[in-house]
Amino acid sequence: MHLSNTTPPPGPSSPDVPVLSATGISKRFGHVTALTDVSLEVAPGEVVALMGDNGAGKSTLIKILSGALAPDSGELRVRGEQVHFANPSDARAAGIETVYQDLALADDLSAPANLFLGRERRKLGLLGRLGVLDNKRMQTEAEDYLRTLGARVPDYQAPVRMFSGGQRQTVAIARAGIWARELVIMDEPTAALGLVQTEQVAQLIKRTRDRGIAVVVISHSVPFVTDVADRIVVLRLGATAATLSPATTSHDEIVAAITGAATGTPTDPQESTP
Amino acid sequence: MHLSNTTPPPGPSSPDVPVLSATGISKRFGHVTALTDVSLEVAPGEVVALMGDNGAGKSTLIKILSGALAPDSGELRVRGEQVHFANPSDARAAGIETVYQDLALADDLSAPANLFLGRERRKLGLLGRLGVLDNKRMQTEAEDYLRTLGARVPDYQAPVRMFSGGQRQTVAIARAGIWARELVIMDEPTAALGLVQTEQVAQLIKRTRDRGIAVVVISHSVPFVTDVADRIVVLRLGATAATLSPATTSHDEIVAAITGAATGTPTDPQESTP
Amino acid sequence: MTPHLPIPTVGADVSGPDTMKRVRRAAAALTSNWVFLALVVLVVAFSLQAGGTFLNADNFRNILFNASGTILLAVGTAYLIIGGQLDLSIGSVLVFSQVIAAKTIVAVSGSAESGYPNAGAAITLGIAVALAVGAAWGLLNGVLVTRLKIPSFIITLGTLGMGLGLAQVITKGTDVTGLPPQMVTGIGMRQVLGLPLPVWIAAAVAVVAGLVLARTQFGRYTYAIGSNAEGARRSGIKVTRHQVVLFTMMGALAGLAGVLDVARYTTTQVSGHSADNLVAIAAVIIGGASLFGGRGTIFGTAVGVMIPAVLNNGLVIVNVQPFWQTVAIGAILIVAVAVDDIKRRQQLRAS
Amino acid sequence: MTPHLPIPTVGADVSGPDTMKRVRRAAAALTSNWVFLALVVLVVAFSLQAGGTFLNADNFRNILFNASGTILLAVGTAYLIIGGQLDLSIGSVLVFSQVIAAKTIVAVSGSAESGYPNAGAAITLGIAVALAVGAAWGLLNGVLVTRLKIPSFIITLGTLGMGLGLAQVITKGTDVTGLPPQMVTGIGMRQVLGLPLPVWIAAAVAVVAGLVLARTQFGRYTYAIGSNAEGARRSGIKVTRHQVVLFTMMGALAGLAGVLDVARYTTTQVSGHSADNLVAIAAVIIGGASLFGGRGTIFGTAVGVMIPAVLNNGLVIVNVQPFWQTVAIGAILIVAVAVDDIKRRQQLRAS
Amino acid sequence: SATGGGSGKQRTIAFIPGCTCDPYYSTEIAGFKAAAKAAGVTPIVQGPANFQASEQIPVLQAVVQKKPDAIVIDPTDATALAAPIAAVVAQGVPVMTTGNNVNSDKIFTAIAASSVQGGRLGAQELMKQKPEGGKVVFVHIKPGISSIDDREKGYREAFDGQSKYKVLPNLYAGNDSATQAAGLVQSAITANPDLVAIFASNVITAEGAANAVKAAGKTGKIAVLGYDASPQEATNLKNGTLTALVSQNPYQIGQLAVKNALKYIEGNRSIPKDQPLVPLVITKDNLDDPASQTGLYK
Ligand SMILES: Nc1ncnc2c1ncn2[C@@H]1O[C@H](COP(=O)(O)OP(=O)(O)OP(=O)(O)O)[C@@H](O)[C@H]1O
Ligand SMILES: Nc1ncnc2c1ncn2[C@@H]1O[C@H](COP(=O)(O)OP(=O)(O)OP(=O)(O)O)[C@@H](O)[C@H]1O
Ligand SMILES: [Mg+2]
Ligand SMILES: [Mg+2]
Repeated sequence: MHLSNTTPPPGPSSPDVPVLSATGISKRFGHVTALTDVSLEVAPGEVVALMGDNGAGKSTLIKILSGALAPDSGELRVRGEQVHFANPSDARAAGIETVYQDLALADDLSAPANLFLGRERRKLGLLGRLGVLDNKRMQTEAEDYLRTLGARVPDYQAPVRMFSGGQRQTVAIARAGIWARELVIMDEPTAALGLVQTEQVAQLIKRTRDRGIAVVVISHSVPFVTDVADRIVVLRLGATAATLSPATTSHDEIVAAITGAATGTPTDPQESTP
Repeated sequence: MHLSNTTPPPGPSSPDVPVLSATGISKRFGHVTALTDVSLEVAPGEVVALMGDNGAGKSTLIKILSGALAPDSGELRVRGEQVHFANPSDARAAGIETVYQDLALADDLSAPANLFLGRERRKLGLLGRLGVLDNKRMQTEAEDYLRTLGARVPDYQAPVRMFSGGQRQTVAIARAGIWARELVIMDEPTAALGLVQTEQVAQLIKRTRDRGIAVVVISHSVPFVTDVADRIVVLRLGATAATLSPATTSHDEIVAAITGAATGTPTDPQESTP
Repeated sequence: MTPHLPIPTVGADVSGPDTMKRVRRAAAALTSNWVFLALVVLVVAFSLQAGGTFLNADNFRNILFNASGTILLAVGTAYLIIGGQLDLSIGSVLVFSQVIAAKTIVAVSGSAESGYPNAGAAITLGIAVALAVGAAWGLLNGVLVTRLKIPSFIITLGTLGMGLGLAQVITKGTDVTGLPPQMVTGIGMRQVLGLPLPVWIAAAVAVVAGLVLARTQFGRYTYAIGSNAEGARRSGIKVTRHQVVLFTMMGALAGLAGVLDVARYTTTQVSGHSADNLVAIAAVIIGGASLFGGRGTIFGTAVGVMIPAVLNNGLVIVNVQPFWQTVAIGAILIVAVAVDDIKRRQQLRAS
Repeated sequence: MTPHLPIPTVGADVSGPDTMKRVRRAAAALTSNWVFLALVVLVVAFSLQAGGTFLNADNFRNILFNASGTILLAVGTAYLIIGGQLDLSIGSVLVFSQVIAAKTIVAVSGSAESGYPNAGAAITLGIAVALAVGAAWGLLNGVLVTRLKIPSFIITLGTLGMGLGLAQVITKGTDVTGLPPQMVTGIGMRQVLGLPLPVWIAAAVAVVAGLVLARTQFGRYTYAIGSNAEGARRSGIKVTRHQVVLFTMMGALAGLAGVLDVARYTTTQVSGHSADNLVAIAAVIIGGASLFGGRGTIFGTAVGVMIPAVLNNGLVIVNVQPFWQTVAIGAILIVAVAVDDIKRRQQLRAS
Repeated sequence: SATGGGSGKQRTIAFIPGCTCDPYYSTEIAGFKAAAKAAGVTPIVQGPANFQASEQIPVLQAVVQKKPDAIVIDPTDATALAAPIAAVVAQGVPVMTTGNNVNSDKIFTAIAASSVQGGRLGAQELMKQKPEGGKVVFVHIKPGISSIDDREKGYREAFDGQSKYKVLPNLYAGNDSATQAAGLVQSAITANPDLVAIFASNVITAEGAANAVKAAGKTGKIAVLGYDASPQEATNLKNGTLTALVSQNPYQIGQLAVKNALKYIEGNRSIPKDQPLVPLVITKDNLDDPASQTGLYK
């Protein structure tokens, strides 16, 4: 029902099949159970917010969705087809891009080099076929793109090691935004960001959704989530605790669902299947 | 005037002399000017929030206050006496504890070892004088303390490398809270925290203030700042842009001061001197 | 821990349409590269002291000739170190490859009495064998490091012993001799445009390796992996495969250095390469790389090879007492790197 | 990159009131320490193969005696590596210290004809000199590393050359001999409770160093600095001073090893010891330390010293061909560390 | 199998070379094994990988555990090996040395081609080849290797008082790599155009020196002596890049070691303590002599 609130996604995707669906995911680390039988579905052009306390298993879940971790059990489907992500490349090949909480930037490389890491632009002709990079073009494109994000990058030639936390975060988000075709997953993208940059990330998420690309975003900020999300999934102690619609749920109800203070408020979990 | 809102600080400090005052601080990194002529005063038992966009210079300022960086120019006074912090130990000796944005935890050590790093408890008697540690006591004390913080630490013997971002953050904050006598400085302490933990940090800040210890806290979250701060100092492009009282300033006015959208709203900067 | 070369950051745009600008920029980079300047100062100082005795084409040719083998090893080591790995086994791989290559050549080239009738084919085959055998050892190193997930320091310390021991088993501890003299005249000491062929080969390898590292996707991935292997993996880079390739390259280069050595001396040198690993690593680090990966250049590495090479030569020529030479080389090493670092920090502050 | 020893995390509470529990816990730690088990397996295998020829007190005494010098060097290296540093100069520092100590002893002990009347005083003085000279070199290393802020790899590569060169200058390249035989009987080969004195000294150093590292503030700071030097600095730890102390300790231990060597052989060994650095680093890494600092133990280091020592002895006794011994040592090294790592990961998964 | 002596008991003799890293030792080992086979003796050959006392002593101690009837050792250090050898003899295993000496009277015999004498003979050969005089240089590896130090000693004694010759400071190829030796020799040639003779003190420095002379285009103009007589040195002698070799006759020494050890085991106590052999100087002229041919290493 909350899907009806969003504009119908453009692009090639059929709106009825979920972009990604995860069913019955469980994961243990040694004696720590991080996830127990968690399911999640994301429709095309839908923005799903993942909330939950520290250690609830959010990062673990999205690492599984993005191929960085293998689940102990459970099933993943992309556009209805069952998939096994052996590594993040598989997920990327399926059009899924991820911004990890522990940023996956190469500290010694510049911002453009990081933006294009793994998908470098090469020169035209023979040189390009030999693997020669077109650094000029990458830098220009990176500048253009980061400008549209409103990001201030102090130096396009300096290694990102020199950047502030926020600046590094911007680079990581920009990278996912450029490359996603089906789904962008973001683990606390705004944790280190200022108000302006947070607003810009919200805009980016909305623009991404409008391009028909789905978004899964983890955040601890209720105002931010209420602003961007079509649906809120709350994890508690490694299990799905509630699925909420921001349009029909109050701030306090959301907080209650996360903290587990009240159990009456969350909407019916069955609703999570659109 | 905003100080009158707080309870008069207990403890030995005279309430008229600022705990810490910084005047005319400037700092450049190569060709990047991080701070220009910034001044800041913190009264005993006062909670000052430092806000500002990414790259505004907040972290640089508090690194100077805590002795981790030397300013290019400007003056620091602790309780009215001019000081030169050659390194963080000097600041710690003056009763100032800091939670850095790039967490300063030793990844290979356990949570108790990190909590007591640099101030280990030793055994009694000769063994202690030989430097032998009382790990048992440190662990017990750490457990007690972290419990009062409401922190869930998965394993008191595991290296903190294994912890989630929020868990690591909790350890860093707890460390500062234990040791501060005059002032605690926190750089975005709640960035990685869930709602429950954020509320606990707010409680910790208030309890710290009630013990007569001043707090300088950096945050991008307006609700959090409004909740805990007696005064908000806004940095923009390395300079003080405004000093605001959360009690008399609306959410939107604060946002405007940070983003520089409107220039009429901030209260008179002179007000920053109490 | 800081890079010594103010070469632009990896990923920065260094190409430009204006050639003059590029030349000027290159000159600026060179003159602000203090390890390189240290090398220049050494050359000038020896020239002033010894005049034409030091400063002559013959002498420079000799210095380059004797450095050529180390260049090959240091180039491979630079890639590995930048990619976050170490290879201690290079000396053993060199010896093993040269033993197999030499045995092959001796077997194929025909009898000495008849003037080694098949020398040409045998030498070509020998070079191919050396490259292949070296690459195979490198592949083994790479596979062990990436599969067993134990530090390359341990793996290559293990293969160091295995390679050397097997080479001794094969040769029963003596060197392989009886190689055709055509190896020396045709390759080992063949003069091409005034320089020995091994110098050209080392120069070509260094230039290609330098361009590949600075300009291509392969080089970019090397830096990325050394900088943050997990991040590179998440970016879709095939980290394991890349690391295996780096080790294999290293092995092939050691094989090449080994067969060029045979072509120069017409004998293997089973016991003469135990210090090769440290010499190569030192060159890379002097040249500004970080032992922790992610930083370094081939140009810097070449400078790092040449500084000890010039010192070894110049100190003999200006007749410094032998034992003091050892002292001087150690001291100059520290001074060169220290000056580079201090100047770099000053520049950073002043800019 | 992972530690091999399931010794509890640094900072964990390891003391307990119940002695039985502690013993049981120690036994559990040992049996789940696979590098240690590899050592046990080696001993058992050689005993089965060679019987009393290998398994006898004399032989074990010799193995320990021959390993005692390496233990001293490896203990110092372990502290440095855990603290995030490397020292390549240890062999040179050892040689330099032993040369100065030997010269002192020869000068003071009196003439050979009169039976070295002042031997006792001379030997005491010589040991003090060796410790002081070694410590001075270590201090120099530490000061250079912390002041110049260039990697310890480069600094100690430089002082390696300087120390060795100066030792050669002083001795004019010949070994110092003519030491009083009292050195051998009184120290170098003196038997105390059935073991040579140097073994007791090495054991005492290892035990004290192990306890200090695991139990005291000094040890805690070593781990903290190797784990995150900037974090340690911000926690008020005097990082620079601590690092200088670590290098000085290393130097003093090298000096001690040097003078014990002299006491055993009654001669210096100017030409030896060039591989000491690699041998010591290897022992520390085999014992589970990370080359990147923050992890490692003295117990592991001792096991890392003993594995090659036992192999060197056992392979001779079971009469493996010398060249195959080199191969076997390399291979067993990899297997021992690999098994340790694989088992540890399995345990982690199963627990 | 054949028995080694009248007792009918199978004898075991161990040989411990200075290292297993050198053609000199592999030739001596070959001689030792050949003689052992001929005499029906079980040979044990164990040696350290590097030429170092601290590596050789553990090997000696391990070999003793096997209780051989006698041990033949080529000591890496005259002083350092004295006490360990004495300890072995005290355990009842007789020991003799070949090659280098040891400062101990506990050994029953020492068979050696004196390094000091070899250095002297080599230097005299260089003087013979360059009677007009000039500068000469000695290529060392690194100080403290007693055999090479002894060769240098003989070399200096020979040139002492010969005013026609100027002895340059030594060159030290510290890593024992041929290329390092070549670079140093080339530098010396560059610095001293009037260099007339080079004394290369072992197999690897001889390879480097020969190559340097060739690269400098001075083949035939500079007399180059290579210590030892490895196959490659012999080749270089033939092609003129080396002009003389000093052979220590290791194959013969290996054979003599077996003979002497057997004699001692069987109770012969009249073996002389010292059995010096004269090192053999080989040049192109006498290369085809049978003596020279047996002196070449295998
Ligand atoms: N590699 C790992 N090894 C062991 N335990 C792990 C590992 N990764 C995560 N955990 C544990 O699994 C649980 C879930 O962690 P996860 O990072 O998914 O939480 P999260 O919801 O993302 O928390 P946060 O809000 O703090 O980021 C935590 O208890 C954590 O300690
Ligand atoms: N060590 C450094 N070297 C060079 N530039 C630096 C350094 N530290 C900070 N800067 C620059 O100084 C400016 C201020 O940085 P600072 O970290 O103080 O910002 P901030 O307000 O804390 O930002 P954020 O909210 O992103 O943490 C930025 O432009 C940053 O790039
Ligand atoms: Mg998380
Ligand atoms: Mg900041």
